[in-house]
Amino acid sequence: MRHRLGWAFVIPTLLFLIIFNVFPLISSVVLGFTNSELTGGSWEWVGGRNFSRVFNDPKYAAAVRTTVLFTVVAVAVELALGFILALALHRDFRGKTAILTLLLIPMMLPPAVMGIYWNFLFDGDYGVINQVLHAGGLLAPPQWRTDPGLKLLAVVAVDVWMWSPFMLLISLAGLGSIPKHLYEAAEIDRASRWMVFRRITLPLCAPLLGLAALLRATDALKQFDLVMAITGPNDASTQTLSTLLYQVIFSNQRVGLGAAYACVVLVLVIALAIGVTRALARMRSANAGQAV
Amino acid sequence: MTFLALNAVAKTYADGTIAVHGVDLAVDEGEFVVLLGPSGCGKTTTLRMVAGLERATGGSIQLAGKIVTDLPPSQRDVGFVFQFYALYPHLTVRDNLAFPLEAVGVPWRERAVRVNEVAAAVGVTELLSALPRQLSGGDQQRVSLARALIRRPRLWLMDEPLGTLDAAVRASLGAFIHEQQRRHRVTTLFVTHDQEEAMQLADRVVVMEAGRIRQVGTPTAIHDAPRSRFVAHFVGSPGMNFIPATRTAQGLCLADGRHLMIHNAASTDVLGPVIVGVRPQWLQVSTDESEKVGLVATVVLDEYQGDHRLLHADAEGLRLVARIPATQRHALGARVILVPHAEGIRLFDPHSGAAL
Amino acid sequence: MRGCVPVRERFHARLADQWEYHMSRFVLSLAIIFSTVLTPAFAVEPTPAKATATEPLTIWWAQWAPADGLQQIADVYAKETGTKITVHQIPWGSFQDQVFLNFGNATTSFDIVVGDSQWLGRGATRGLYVDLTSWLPGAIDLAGIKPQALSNLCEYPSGSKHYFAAPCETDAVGLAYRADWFTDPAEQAAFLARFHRPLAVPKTWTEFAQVAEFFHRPAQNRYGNAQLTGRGYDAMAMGFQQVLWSYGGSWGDAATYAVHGHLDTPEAVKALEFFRTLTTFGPKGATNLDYGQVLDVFTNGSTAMSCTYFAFFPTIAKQLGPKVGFAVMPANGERHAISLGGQGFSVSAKIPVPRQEAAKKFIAWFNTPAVQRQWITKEAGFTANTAILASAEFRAASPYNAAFADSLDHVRDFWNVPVYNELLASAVKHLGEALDGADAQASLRAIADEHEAIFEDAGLKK
Amino acid sequence: MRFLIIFGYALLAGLPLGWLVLTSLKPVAATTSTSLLMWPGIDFIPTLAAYGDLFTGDFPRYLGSSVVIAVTSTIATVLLGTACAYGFSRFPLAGSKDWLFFILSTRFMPPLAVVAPVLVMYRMLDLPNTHLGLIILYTAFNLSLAVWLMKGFIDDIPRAFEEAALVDGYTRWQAFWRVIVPQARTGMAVTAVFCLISAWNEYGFAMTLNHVHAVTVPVWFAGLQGNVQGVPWPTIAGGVLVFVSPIIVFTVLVRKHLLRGVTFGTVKG
Repeated sequence: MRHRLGWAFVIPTLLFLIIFNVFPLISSVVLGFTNSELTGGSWEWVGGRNFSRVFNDPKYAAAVRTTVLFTVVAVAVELALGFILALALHRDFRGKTAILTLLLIPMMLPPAVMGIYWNFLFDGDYGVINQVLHAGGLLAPPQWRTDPGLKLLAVVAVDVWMWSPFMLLISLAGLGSIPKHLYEAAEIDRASRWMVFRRITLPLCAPLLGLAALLRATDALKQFDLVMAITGPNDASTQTLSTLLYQVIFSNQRVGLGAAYACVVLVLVIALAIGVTRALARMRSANAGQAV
Repeated sequence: MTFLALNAVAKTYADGTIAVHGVDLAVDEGEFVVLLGPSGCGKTTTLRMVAGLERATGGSIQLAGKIVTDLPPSQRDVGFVFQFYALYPHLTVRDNLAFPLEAVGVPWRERAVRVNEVAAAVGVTELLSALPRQLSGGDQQRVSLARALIRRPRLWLMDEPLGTLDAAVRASLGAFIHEQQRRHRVTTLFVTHDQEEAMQLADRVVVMEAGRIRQVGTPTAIHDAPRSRFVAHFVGSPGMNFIPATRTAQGLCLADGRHLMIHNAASTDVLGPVIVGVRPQWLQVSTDESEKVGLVATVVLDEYQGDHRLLHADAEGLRLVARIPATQRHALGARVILVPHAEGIRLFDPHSGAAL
Repeated sequence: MRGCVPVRERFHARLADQWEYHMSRFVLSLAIIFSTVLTPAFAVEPTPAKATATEPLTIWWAQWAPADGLQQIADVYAKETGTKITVHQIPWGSFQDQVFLNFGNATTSFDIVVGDSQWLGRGATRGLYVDLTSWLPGAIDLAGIKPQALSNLCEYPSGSKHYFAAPCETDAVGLAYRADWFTDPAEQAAFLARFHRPLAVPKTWTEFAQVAEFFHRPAQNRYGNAQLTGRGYDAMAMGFQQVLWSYGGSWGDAATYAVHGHLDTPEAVKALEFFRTLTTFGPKGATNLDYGQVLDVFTNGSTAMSCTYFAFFPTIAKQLGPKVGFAVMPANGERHAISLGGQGFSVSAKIPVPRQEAAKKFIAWFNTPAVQRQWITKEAGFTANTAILASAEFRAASPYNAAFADSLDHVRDFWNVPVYNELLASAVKHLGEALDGADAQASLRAIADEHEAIFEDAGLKK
Repeated sequence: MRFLIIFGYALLAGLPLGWLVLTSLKPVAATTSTSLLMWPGIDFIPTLAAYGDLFTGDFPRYLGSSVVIAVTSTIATVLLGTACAYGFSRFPLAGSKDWLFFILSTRFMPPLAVVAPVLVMYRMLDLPNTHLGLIILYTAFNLSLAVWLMKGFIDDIPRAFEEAALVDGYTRWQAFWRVIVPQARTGMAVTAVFCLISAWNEYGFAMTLNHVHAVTVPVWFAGLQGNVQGVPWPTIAGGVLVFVSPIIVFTVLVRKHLLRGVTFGTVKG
């Protein structure tokens, strides 16, 4: 009786998610075996041809490389920067709340829109970044939007601007959760500041930082908005999995082939998602333990 | 020989609250000194100033002949045992014990040897590979003690190390600390709010109240010769009974005309109002209505304690506690006469509370 | 149960005092939000109308000046016939994606699309465009239309006389140059001293490169030239292919769909290397300039020459006035090839037949000589009408009209097969890599490989 | 040193936002000038023309679409999510852990990986280019966040409150509506803000499913960037400011709960 009532509370949500999440997932697999096109019309079964194309496609391998490179670099820089900022912001001072709130704003902003704006800042000709660099004495400032070595870096830079605050926020929580008396004990034990950092601060923050990195990584693997805004979907040095999917499905109008690509992407994402959900569950139970 | 000297050590916090008002204290080498007092009396702050975890805002601290007032904890050669253990939660017991050695650069091999030594001494050898959260509270405090021991500091500082443990563990661990201290002859400053613990462990007890030292002395002296009403009440369980009286040539006279005590000899002491202090064990309970000396009171509560009883009685608004043999029974509401033993009577000034 | 009493009290207090108050405020604020927001949001949405002759038509085109002109012409039509026509403009960057996304719906949101020439194959073979083969010759005087424009903009396959579009905007790439710099005596003297010939508007690519190099002075914030190199849609392909053809390469054999031997020949490699050299005489970011940016760097006065579509020239002329001159794109010896631009009217096959008929009526009207004469007066309204193009009146009407009329004889186009979009994406991507520094031959070979695979996959390759 | 790091970063991170304000006040020509124009009044004449263009143009319509879609989906998400979180928080449902994992995992789906089948499905249901289409998708997308966040908040509400109500004769359902929902108001507000921001900022689905009607602001901005006749940067800058200002306000409002929001309610800040 009680249980039936409990199910009544959760079933609308579960149904909703099954219809609009699970069903598309399954149909994605089905679509992957067809040659259907964006413009509709007739389609036929093509067996595993789409899938074999995905695996033989150098574009796909390149997109995987770009996506992974982007994710690793962006998350690492964000983590380091966020943690350093958290160390600086950890102690109380006047106006801390205000400045912290200010620092956190970029992560709440719409990436698609801010990407367009950053594109404006990056412009080699009239962009303010290069104007400042030029005024600062750099005669040939870097070409953020056209130099193949810098294009991905430009996307990383905007991602870092947007998401370092996220790492800052989580790092602050990590630092705040370390009991003060551990630092006192270490002081009594004559540990140097470096040893305190290496043996106490870092390892005790590690679980939260790991969680933060995982959460960001799942986001970064989906990177789409910024790349679309800064270089467009069809640039060899910035094509990520998501923009490749866009290219195949919308520009090339090959829905069936795109679905096959999507399936392969999904396998990767689901593997990662499982890791993240596990980590979150661990965090939740660890926190519950602390509360008791 | 004085090993630790506190000279007018004071602490005023940034917000103006004064935690410690100029404390003077001299501790001899190898001595076990307990700082005793109610919470908020400044005893922990004093201890933390000795450790260097808190900066003294006045006075000076001398340790082994050296002024250490402004030195960081790492340069004072002290061991500190925290109330909440302060074990590093992500390190095993072994790594926790090795931590202070690692910090001062003791080579790896020697670390292992010393960790094993100290673990054996403290009795945590089987726990070396465990993480702190897998241990009981008592074991955690044992490890914490071992960690304070391992570097062989010349001064042990303990901040209510037994405060969070349950009674049985508390007693055995208390004895253990005592034994370790005696064996290593480490000078020890120990903070507690539990007067029994203080009596049990201390060579000397320092009673503190409101940021000041009220009395320093051996446990016996503190118990038997309290120098103030505060000390008299705080030490002993339950604390001393206080009865307002007037001292006349005949003895101690109560408001209702009865006497608490009749002098047999002429006294040259100052006469006038006093506060009479009597510990519960020095109060005899009599049902003999003809008794001329003593307070008339009504029994309000009888607490059975196993080997004795604590009889609470009300004498016209004055609540008194007497310790009586377990066999002696009194009905609630019964009229009794509480007769103090002459030997147990202490007199205090009604205004300053100082012993007379 | 001891704890229950205060809890219950609090609970009842909450119920009595706050619950209804908060609930009513919540509902009220919701109502306000929705009433202020829904009104504009839904009011402006066009409502799909029923199929009657006089109901309004919708045309989709890219967002640029010619579309404004078309709207003005359409307003004239509305006055004459009572059929209201709305030209909906979509930014170039997403024009293609939006049109084909919309074609996937059961009914399209537009009746007519002014579709890019490359789209013809897709529109024709996927049943998206109405087949105009039987209607067009009777409705429009085809003999009076420039044959290059007709075959490239209206027929699929080109030259087959199967029509899937009617002429709308005819366009080609042209050369805009800073006349004031070219006529500056000091510049002329310096140029003569350096290259031993007088400074003049380049007629060949070699001359073009010399002039570009000559004017390229980054320290003075002055640059030689701007080419179409954007990666968004087709700019890169349009910019490069004219050099490719002029140097003797090509995208492939239109009969056999062989690409190797056409696109990866030494001539083609030379063309790409030359194209890359041109970008080194360009403004910052010259290796990635989309249509808008090519326009920007020229109109802001920093670049000597810019190669882009005539459709943008009215904007240039307006902003730079007499400082600017216009010419036909350079040739390379005998070879002279210019990228075709422009779009034709195609009727959506996914609208009811009466609406299709109404759409055709407008298209026929638009192509009458009288309307064409109005059309050329609109900003960037370019016609394919041979008589008008040849008239002295047209050639003199603007500083760029003569060059436009002369350019049409040399226009060629990218593939317009159904899989053109994949070919385009592949080409743009690898050409981009080459401009970014990759080996030209490797890039061309990669395109050739991918193009042949795409043809093979599409069943076109013979 | 500390302050150098903090203020150095704040300056670097804040400058783009400052430049945004400046850009919105510039005349169009000044935005593509190749020299550094920094000081209003000296380097350029500040003007509000961009805002004028913005509000006389199509922007209000796109903003309206964004508001309708974000607000409606947020309300739906919070209601569904709260009920679901309550169910999982208070009833020992079979496999509840697995269900919660399933719910969470939907959050990690890349939009572009499911957009093709969604498009196909939507075409069957006639949902492309409608407000409803995006409302449904955003609701589905944000539900996981709502369920996890709300579960954290509801777990914090003592059961005694409902038990008191049940003892007083309320049904479970009434107890939920009249005890839990009011108690969880803060949580619902915080959840709503996160869902709202997420829906407000979304681009992938919005661009591919709604390109004709019900176009949201990010899609419109992206289109402006593809303008071949010069990008109207002051208008974009002004529009961006107008578009992100509610987000900035909300960020300030929920700053205490930000940590909870970004960690799905697992870490309580």
